[in-house]
Amino acid sequence: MLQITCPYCGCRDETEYSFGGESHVSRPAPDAGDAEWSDYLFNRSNPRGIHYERWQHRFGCGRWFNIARDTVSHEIYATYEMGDARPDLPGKADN
Amino acid sequence: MLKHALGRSQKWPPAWRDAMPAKHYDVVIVGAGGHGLATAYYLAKNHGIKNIAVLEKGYLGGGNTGRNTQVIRSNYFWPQSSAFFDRSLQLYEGLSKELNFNVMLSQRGILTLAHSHHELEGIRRWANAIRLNNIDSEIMTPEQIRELMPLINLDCRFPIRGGFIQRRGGIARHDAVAWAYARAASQHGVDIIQQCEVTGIDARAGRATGVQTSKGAISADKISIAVAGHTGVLAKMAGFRVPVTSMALQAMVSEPVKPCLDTVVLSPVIHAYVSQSDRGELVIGGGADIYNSYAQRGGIPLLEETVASVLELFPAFSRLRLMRQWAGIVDVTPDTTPIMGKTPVEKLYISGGWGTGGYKAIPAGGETMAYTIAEDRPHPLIEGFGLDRFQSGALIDEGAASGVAH
Amino acid sequence: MAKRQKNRLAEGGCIDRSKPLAFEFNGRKLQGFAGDTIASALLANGISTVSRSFKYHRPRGVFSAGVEESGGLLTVTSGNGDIPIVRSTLTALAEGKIIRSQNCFPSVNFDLGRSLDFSHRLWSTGFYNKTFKWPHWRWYEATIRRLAGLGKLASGEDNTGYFHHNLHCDVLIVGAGPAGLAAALSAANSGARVVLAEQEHEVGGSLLRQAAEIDGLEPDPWIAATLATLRQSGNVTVMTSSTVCGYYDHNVLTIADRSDAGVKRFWKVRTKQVVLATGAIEQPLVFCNNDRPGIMLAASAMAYVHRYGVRPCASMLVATNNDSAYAAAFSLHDHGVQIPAIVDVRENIAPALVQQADQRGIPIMPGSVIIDTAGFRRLSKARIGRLSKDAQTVLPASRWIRCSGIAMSGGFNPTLHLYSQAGGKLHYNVQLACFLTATCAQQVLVAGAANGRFLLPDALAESVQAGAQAAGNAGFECRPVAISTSVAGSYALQANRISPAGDTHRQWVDWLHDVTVADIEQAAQENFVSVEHMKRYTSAGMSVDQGKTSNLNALTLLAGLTDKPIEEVGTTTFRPQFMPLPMGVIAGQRRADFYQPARLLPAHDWHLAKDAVFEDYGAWRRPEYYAGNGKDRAEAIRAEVLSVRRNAGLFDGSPLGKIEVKGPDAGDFLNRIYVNNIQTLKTGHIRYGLMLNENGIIIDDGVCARLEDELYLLSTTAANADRIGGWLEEWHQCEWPHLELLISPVTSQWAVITIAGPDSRYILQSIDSDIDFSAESLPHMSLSTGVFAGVDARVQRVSFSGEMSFEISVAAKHGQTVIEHLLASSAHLKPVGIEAILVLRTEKGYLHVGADTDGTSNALDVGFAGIVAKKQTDFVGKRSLLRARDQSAERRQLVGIEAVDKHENLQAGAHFVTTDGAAQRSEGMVTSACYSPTLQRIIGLGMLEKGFARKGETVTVFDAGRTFSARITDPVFYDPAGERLHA
Amino acid sequence: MHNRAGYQLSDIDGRSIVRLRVRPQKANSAADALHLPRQAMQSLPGDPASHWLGPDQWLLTSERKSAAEIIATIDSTLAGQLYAANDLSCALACINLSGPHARTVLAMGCGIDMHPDAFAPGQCVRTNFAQLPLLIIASQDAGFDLYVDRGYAEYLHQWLKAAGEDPMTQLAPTHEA
Ligand SMILES: Cc1cc2nc3c(=O)[nH]c(=O)nc-3n(C[C@H](O)[C@H](O)[C@H](O)COP(=O)(O)OP(=O)(O)OC[C@H]3O[C@@H](n4cnc5c(N)ncnc54)[C@H](O)[C@@H]3O)c2cc1C
Ligand SMILES: NC(=O)c1ccc[n+]([C@@H]2O[C@H](COP(=O)([O-])OP(=O)(O)OC[C@H]3O[C@@H](n4cnc5c(N)ncnc54)[C@H](O)[C@@H]3O)[C@@H](O)[C@H]2O)c1
Ligand SMILES: Cc1cc2nc3c(=O)[nH]c(=O)nc-3n(C[C@H](O)[C@H](O)[C@H](O)COP(=O)(O)O)c2cc1C
Ligand SMILES: [Zn+2]
Repeated sequence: MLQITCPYCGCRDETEYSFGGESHVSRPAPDAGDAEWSDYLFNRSNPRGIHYERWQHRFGCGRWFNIARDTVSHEIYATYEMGDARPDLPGKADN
Repeated sequence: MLKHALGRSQKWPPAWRDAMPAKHYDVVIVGAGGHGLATAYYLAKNHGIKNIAVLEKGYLGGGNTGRNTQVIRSNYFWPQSSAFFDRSLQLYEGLSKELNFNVMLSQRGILTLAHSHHELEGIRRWANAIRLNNIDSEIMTPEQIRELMPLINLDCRFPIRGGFIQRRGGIARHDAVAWAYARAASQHGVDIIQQCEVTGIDARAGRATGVQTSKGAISADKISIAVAGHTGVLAKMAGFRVPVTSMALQAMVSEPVKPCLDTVVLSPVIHAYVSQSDRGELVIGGGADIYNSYAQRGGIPLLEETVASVLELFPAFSRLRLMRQWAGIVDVTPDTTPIMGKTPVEKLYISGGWGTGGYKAIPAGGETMAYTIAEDRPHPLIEGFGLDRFQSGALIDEGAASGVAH
Repeated sequence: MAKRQKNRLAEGGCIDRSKPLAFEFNGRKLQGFAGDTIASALLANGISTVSRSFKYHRPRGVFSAGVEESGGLLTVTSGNGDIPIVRSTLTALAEGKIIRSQNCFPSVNFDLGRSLDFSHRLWSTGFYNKTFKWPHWRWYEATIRRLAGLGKLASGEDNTGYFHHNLHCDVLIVGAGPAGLAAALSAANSGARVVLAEQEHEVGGSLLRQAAEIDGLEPDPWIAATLATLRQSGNVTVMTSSTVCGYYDHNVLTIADRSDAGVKRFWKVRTKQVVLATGAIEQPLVFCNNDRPGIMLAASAMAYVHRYGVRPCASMLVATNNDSAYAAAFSLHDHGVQIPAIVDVRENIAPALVQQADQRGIPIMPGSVIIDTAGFRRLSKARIGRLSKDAQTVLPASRWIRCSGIAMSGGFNPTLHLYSQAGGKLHYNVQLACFLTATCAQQVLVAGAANGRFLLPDALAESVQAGAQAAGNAGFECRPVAISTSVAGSYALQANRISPAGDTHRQWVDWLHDVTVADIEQAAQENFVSVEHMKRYTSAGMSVDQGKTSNLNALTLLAGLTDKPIEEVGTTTFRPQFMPLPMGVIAGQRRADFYQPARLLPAHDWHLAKDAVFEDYGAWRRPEYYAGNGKDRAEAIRAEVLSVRRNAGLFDGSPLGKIEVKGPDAGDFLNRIYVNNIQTLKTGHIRYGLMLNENGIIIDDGVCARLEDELYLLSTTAANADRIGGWLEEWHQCEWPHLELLISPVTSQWAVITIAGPDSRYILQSIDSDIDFSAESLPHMSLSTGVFAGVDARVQRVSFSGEMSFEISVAAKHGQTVIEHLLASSAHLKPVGIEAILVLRTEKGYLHVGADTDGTSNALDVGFAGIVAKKQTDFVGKRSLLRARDQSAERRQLVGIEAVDKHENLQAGAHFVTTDGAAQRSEGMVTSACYSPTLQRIIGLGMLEKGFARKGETVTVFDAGRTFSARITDPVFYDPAGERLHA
Repeated sequence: MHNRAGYQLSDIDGRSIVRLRVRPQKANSAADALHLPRQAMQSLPGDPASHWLGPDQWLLTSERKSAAEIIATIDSTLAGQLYAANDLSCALACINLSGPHARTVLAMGCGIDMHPDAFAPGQCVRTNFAQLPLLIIASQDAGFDLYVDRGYAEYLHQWLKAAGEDPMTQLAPTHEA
């Protein structure tokens, strides 16, 4: 069971959260072409390695926030607020 | 068999040859799961292509093919899905003979449960669609269900109001399917190369030319990707993106006991499905852990949820012990339909997006991909399964229409 | 009268001879003592054959004294049904237990299934893949299934209490042998919160089975003193009968706790540090007929004399490849077991051991192995051969030695299952011929025998450090305790475990699945040489012990057969559960009513009193209809519908999702969320709206009321309330955080009572209120607030039935009184359930999201093209609607439908079909259908290809094999002009 | 086997409950103005008592003041700012759990560390308890106040009662063979 640290409440069980998928996906303008739009709708980086993703502390404070998590080891390398830039994680390569 | 039983010193022939990679192949298939192996087999058998390699980073059949819950059915909502999956079931029906290897196909029926009046309407909608697709499907009353599986608890937290069954559905031994195809492909001269991880895909001018592997570079006229949960990783090597999310789908088995459940049963509301293997273990499946994962292991919340669900349906299993819990990495597409056919890179083909349900698709998946690779155009049965559907919006959404994806 | 316990020693052991316990084994009445396990009690009574094997039905006896048991898996009756596959070596004996052998017919001593053994060559590895193909597997399957399975499913009521507990600690120590106890002392000393979990019913581990001296004390007093110290420290929890079964991500471990009779607990432990002091499992030797009753692991044999005061057999041959079995031999000898010889594969044996053996008169046979055994049902003799110089063959001369048992030791393999589950990698240590730890992904330390420290002083020295270090890593002071021991001992070993002579078909590797050396040889010949292929092909290690005593031998064999180092062959993957555990334990309290919570209406009790028949809709438990006066379902629904159409009905709409959105940007935000234009909505007015996901698919509908200039109230469908609340937050927090607004879900604060029907206004006007219900001040789609029946209320004039209708929201606590007040005020007002409402809305052609639409329906499919086209600004899902595919006229579109023959039973779930050449093809389906009491015929809604353009057309409907004709109509069957709605 | 419950349950009726929500950027100033806790998991006594729900919201509870009175104070204090004060007196039911095994019972339903050092009197926590969103307030002297959606109150009550079947939650644990 993942132990995820909410930036506001502290470390809690995964069952207190909802998973929101990849973070930092930007929404195209309404006049985007079909290709750009479908890329936004469906394609995700789905990396084997570090995934920048968002979670909501649904059963706790209700806030959305981001984490950087390794999809193989499930280790969480960073936790940061919504709107913050993707952190640099030197030495933690994407594989 | 008898020969071996009586003769002491008889040596058993190898099931498949070990091969070292050659410099060049007509077709290189990445991934020796059921799909990769079946594709190789049909390429050799139906299309006369003999110079084929299947590259496997681990051991053959060790991916999802070797860790799935064995459910086979063809009762799909959309005609395209039904046509494809029923072709697969038909091939399964003749597979032990075709490959001269008993894959232990057990057409014991698969029952889907409804837990409210409104779900019963949904079941009716679904069962009718299936019949229109010319697939057998029968609606059952709670009494009929009880007769089929006396241990079921009709008055569970969400009482069982009915269900429907596909009698031709059932299970087949997962490992045997991989081994049977491997054996047959090897007999046709296919090189199966294990412990050979593909680390790069070479392309020139938008056309695939070969692969980089842990055993060196291999050039090829055509390359096909059949790596299930790793579809996204391989697509990235080739420079394009695919709409899949890799997730850890869990399964588990109990200790083996004497026969106590003769049908595969599945509930979309009480989220679990269960069957009893021929060796006696209950084979149980549930959902996937909620987050992206490439770790072939599952977490606690889903374990609890799945087991609680099984016990809602079958309280009599409460004292039966759970023996082992594992997971496989499945590549889930937005519409739960596979991605098959050509890719943005010429001469590079893909069979992926099998998500939680590609085991039952192995024979037809292999057959149609072989055709697609040989002819360089999608087999008619998989025309709608291409990557282009995400741009056009022509999704074939099984999950959305029927509530059950796999 | 129970018989004398013929193998019980006169003294010694952790049993209480003053507390005899009567039990029954296969109908025989026997006696054991408090402190016994079932296995020790059986052995005490001289029972050698306890079960039959899985495949060949070979007689089997107790094999070990612990979790690795393969023979003593029995069916036990204990007032809680007959439970199969009970580990007799881990289960404490209790008064009155009824114990039976399993997998045998008619009895354990004479089993017909044994014929399978005599024809064993037919059933070698993969037999089912190669045979039974003709004519079809189904001809054989039922027979094979009946033969398989260990025991029958437990029968009878399960009275066990299953409970989950959660626990946090700084250091979790797994295993309470000397290593675990020492680690606990150090960890406790640091002030950390420590949990010590031991699977057996008492702590001590290997100390319970051997002579030792620690801090000047014998094992028992030292254990007692240590326990006392730990308990006094206040920060240590000691758990016994508690098996750590799973090691999951982020240092969360699970414990199955059987310490209270009748209760099983599942602990989920979140810990900062783990110390694995799980000891090591002795590995068996492989020789011909090595599975006969009486053959057991040496340390286990020693455990029976030391811990239980039981002689496993009268005479035991000791066979070993290492020093440890000498202690067993001496112990057994000293407790009256005759030791005919110690058979040792090694040529050179430590002089100290030789000397001790000489003192006892035990002959040692160096450089020798057992090559066969004999005995009918119980062991009578073993054949010993001398190894050649290179240990690869056995010299021709051999000799039989009489014995009733064999105590064997192939050396120890650390119990690293949990370490591997934690992401730990193992490496093979050639010198110790076992796997040791390499690196691990998680915060874990390994100590004692689990870390290859097989000698007590080493184990203790390492463990006191490990316990302190774990506490240190967890942020506490690192304060190792000091423990001294005078025991020296030795553990020299020669790696051979497998006898080079004899029929490999009769050399067992996996006792539980009856896997022999021949099976592994065959797998190798057939090229199943990956360790995972070998496992799956032979099924070695796949039974209920998960290979605790077979994996190492199997892969040692495989390495030999493939000419690879063992390291390269590697192990198979270790997975939870370390020991199988009942599914009830995993589900815990999550059963029946607690499987999933039911959400009750504020006036639940009132509905109950009104004979409501409830059903679950999403999380809510709601009245489906009211079965007063013995009405059946259809009848009740019909009457309820008519009461609304003719007079008035009262419907409890409390589950309606209610979300307030407040702030200067609230209107802007909602305009981005709804398909409909919200910016033109005036204060005091209400608008119906549709919500889409980004793919253009309808996810919810409901009304949006503008309560104040900067305050909106959204209604969502009941089932979606929480989901939509979360969805709004996600858009706000993640996509448009700059918008100034606040989202406040308030669903449960309000009871919502809907009064619908032509009499509704008149009924409301008869109630004491300052709200003006007239058509002029409260027109359709407007709202008003005031005092109603003495309480604050908000009244929204909206309708889901097509009648004039008022939704009255009052504080939930007043819901029931307001309902009672209303019903008392008019004899024309009748309660109506959700099914009647669904009929009413079908008559009116109102959409039921999730029934008429599914995950493929977009906004255009339900007639929103005009609204979408008119709206200038962006909204969620808009862009997707612009795709050609979404705009296509070929899509399935919402229509009304009625059967041409009005008696025809049109049902939701039927399909529209067209004939495409020979085949019928679905063109869509009936999504809602009902008998309309108002129109007195069956009507329905459906999604039909090109449906908008096909009004008036006659189509074919298919249902369960039948077809009939139906007419496509406008979806609005009732009051198309909306006169009643706007009345 | 004798059953002596090591904990007690009682329904608490009539408490006024208000949830206040503000924009996260304004949370500190609002907290200061209204004397609300700024620290995670903190409960402050007072009338109303205030409990931290998140970085932008609080629950205010009172035995004596009405919800309208509480909201009126907020209205006057935060006039001119964006805030949402909602009366939830009916939306939430409150169950008090007390007794020596109260923490044992709480640890059966959720993954919060119930050790008194980790969750001390004067703290509150929102969590997933037996599949429900639950606010647990550790009061200084009267055990725990549990705030649950009123629709789930019956389920929670039954669940808490059923926990008493585990001997661990009983005063004299029974260890019968
Ligand atoms: C727990 C679980 C239960 C399931 N239950 C069912 C079910 O009941 N019914 C059903 O129909 N389906 C089920 N499925 C789905 C089904 O197992 C899969 O869809 C199917 O096995 C996919 O087959 P495949 O050949 O495409 O993939 P796999 O069998 O996964 O084979 C892909 C292979 O590619 C290899 N590979 C990956 N990357 C590389 C690389 N870079 N280089 C070389 N090789 C590589 C992998 O090692 C693997 O062996 C289940 C899946 C799981 C995990
Ligand atoms: N003579 C030998 O060669 C030999 C070999 C092995 C061990 N030993 C003795 O054991 C000493 C080492 O002691 P130790 O404490 O490391 O081992 P140990 O065997 O004494 O204790 C390990 C304990 O862990 C428990 N355990 C294992 N897995 C568990 C799980 N998943 N959950 C709960 N409990 C679990 C076992 O029941 C056992 O009580 C040695 O110093 C030696 O005296 C001797
Ligand atoms: C249908 C099916 C039945 C299985 N039955 C058993 C079994 O009886 N015993 C066992 O140990 N494992 C069984 N397994 C699980 C495998 O041992 C293994 O865990 C699984 O194939 C995943 O591989 P991995 O654990 O090596 O990663 C079964 C798996 C499947 C798919
Ligand atoms: Zn939080």
